[in-house]
Amino acid sequence: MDLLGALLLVAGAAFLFLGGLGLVRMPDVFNRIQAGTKATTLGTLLTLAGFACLRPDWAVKLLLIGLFILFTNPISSQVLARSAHRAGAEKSPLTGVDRLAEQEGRPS
Amino acid sequence: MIVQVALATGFVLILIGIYGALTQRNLLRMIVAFTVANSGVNLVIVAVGYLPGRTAPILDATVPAAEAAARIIDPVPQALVLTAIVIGLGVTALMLAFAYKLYEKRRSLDIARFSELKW
Amino acid sequence: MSPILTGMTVLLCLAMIVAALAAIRVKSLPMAILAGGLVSLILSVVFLILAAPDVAMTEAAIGSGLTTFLFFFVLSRMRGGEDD
Amino acid sequence: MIRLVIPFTALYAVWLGLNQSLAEDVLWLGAAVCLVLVWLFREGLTVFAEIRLSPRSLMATLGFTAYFLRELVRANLALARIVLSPTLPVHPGIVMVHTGLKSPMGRLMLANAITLTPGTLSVELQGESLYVHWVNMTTSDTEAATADIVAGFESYLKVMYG
Amino acid sequence: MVETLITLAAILAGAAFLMALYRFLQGPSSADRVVAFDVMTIIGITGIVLVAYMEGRGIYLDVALVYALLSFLGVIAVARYLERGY
Amino acid sequence: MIKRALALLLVLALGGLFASLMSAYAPDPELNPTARYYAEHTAQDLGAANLVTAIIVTYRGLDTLGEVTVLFLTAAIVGLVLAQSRRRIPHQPVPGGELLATGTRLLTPLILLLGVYVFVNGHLTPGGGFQGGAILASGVLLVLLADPVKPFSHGLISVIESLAGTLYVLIGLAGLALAGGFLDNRILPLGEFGQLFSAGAIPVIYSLIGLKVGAEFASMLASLSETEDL
Repeated sequence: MDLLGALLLVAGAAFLFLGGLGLVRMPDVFNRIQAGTKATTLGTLLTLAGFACLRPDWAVKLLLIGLFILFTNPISSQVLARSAHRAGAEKSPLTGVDRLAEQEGRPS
Repeated sequence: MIVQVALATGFVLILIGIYGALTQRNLLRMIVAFTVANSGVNLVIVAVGYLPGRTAPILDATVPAAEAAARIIDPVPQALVLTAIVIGLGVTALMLAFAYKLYEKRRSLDIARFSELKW
Repeated sequence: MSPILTGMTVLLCLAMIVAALAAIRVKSLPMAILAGGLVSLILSVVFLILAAPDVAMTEAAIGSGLTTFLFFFVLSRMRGGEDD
Repeated sequence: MIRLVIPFTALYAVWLGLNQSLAEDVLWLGAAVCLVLVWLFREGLTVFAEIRLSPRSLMATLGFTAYFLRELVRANLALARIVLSPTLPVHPGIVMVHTGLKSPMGRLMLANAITLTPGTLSVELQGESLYVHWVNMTTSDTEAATADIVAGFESYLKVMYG
Repeated sequence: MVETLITLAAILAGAAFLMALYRFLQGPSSADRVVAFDVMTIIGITGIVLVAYMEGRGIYLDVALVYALLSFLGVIAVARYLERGY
Repeated sequence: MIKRALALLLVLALGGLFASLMSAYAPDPELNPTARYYAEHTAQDLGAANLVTAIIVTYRGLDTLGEVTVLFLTAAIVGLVLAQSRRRIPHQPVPGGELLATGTRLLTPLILLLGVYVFVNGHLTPGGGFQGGAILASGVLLVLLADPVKPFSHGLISVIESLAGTLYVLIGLAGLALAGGFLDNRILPLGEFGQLFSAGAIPVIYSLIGLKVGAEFASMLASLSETEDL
């Protein structure tokens, strides 16, 4: 059980690391938000699961923390993406289409 | 080790905050520097109360009341800092309200424009 | 004291000093405010390492949302005056 | 009435989880606090009550959770492949997709699920159209993108929230 | 064995924290810095749970709860400022 | 330029002072007598598990009353300073979007519940009135962020605030009459150590402080949010 927990911890930390790496390497704001949100959410959930394996008596509180993260994290990144788009954040030149800007009648 | 690092960081934060508050010209930047110095002071006070190898002053199954005196750290600085943080927010709000009023009068946040009290 | 906690303390303290320097050096005012918020967020983890959970909780509750919001709110009321 | 019982139950469950105790005083105080909160937020809390209470909906909830967790892991593996490859193979774009969901909670769940699944991030939700940032855009056509991104979740959420 | 793995996990998370800090200092636009801020708060939650585990005190988890539920408020405050929401 | 050099000089002098303080500092191996007294006597005398709470609410209760008063004054002054800048023309900020609105409806009750949990359990777990009050105000802040033009209910906030303040002072006076002194928590039975209803009046007092602090921060937010755009 302890070993499983520790392995989950390492897996979670690896995803956190990938999130950080994505944050550094990705070309524009939206891609960075993608890397930041997904990797950190799964990474944190996995580390919480790992701690729950290491200390089973903490499981309920860790579950609550995980639930809160699962709800707050996507909402904050959605609000951030929307505001970045509205504030006219620079998009990487690779970007294909931007239907939202077309819809609002702004140059994409 | 931890205490020394935390103490040093607290002192450095105080110095950075004071330097910022003295050299900035923008009122809001001065207030930001003040909050940084405030954080530094709080960190120093908490670090002074820490004793190596001990744990938080909360009694439960892991720290029974009988052996509390040998296992916990000093709770008094924590009580001080706890209230200091809350008052700090109040003070920040007050400073911001005054900055807003000053901006309303002068349309500027530059400290050099407020020269009535200069001597 | 375990090496993990010591390492965490050193890392967080360094990050805090860097963020504090950014708070007084960075060009744009909103980012200076955000760096100030970052100082208090990291500070709350350091308080927890220093065995002060009450203080850590206060700092987390006040430093993360309320202080940052107050600054940004006042700033949004005076757009245009932020540059001088 | 049932619209207020469900939020009360949810809040009470969170309260018990926080306290981790079934002592009598915890139970009574929690009931009082949750009643006050439910009364204060009686309009906003209807989002808790939009889920349908039927065996079929329960099955869909389980299916949604399993599908969501699988997609979450897949999303991260795909992201890992992108981030770790030296050339950084991204072709991003913001596409429009359609959703037929009406209930606010269902739409929130859909947008959150899209944010956490492979290569997609919801940017804006206006009426029926949901704007999604896609890291590796394969099509800019609305219908095709809808089938690709939304359809998997929507079939479950339709049963759960209607 | 378990100790080693936990140390490894801590090092990985610390590296992620440093990279987010780099993006915070470097980030060309404001939104980039806010993303980095968000990521740092989430890694902070993991750090708090790690401290609780190392010290063996379950009550520290309350701090993580408050952190998880309130750290996103700061992000939303900045995001709404950027889009002129108040 | 001369100003900057002077500031640098002052910072260097302070830095030297701090460095000398640092170099002589060694952590005490033992608790000092005051802390030792608190550690040994709190559990039997007051029945509180969290010593910080015991110090704030009971041992140094009078200071806390003063501090809540300072906070009240701050909120009042913020309101007063900004009173002449009330908005006359309605302004039109960018709306928060549907997802944030739904998320707010979902999360605000949870944040308030967490705040209540934090201040009710102040004598058992980390937390208490000040933290709980800040969390309550954060719940209000989330509503404000999602919908900035929503009118604030000043009446409810000030009723909660004055009610909590009055009850706080009354409980303190009851301590003077029925137990050892002002704000003594032993006017209620101490109960079983570690239960929710224990430690005498500490949970009641801390809940009142929590409500008062939350109401004060909320009124600060309200008076700021009603100012005019400049």
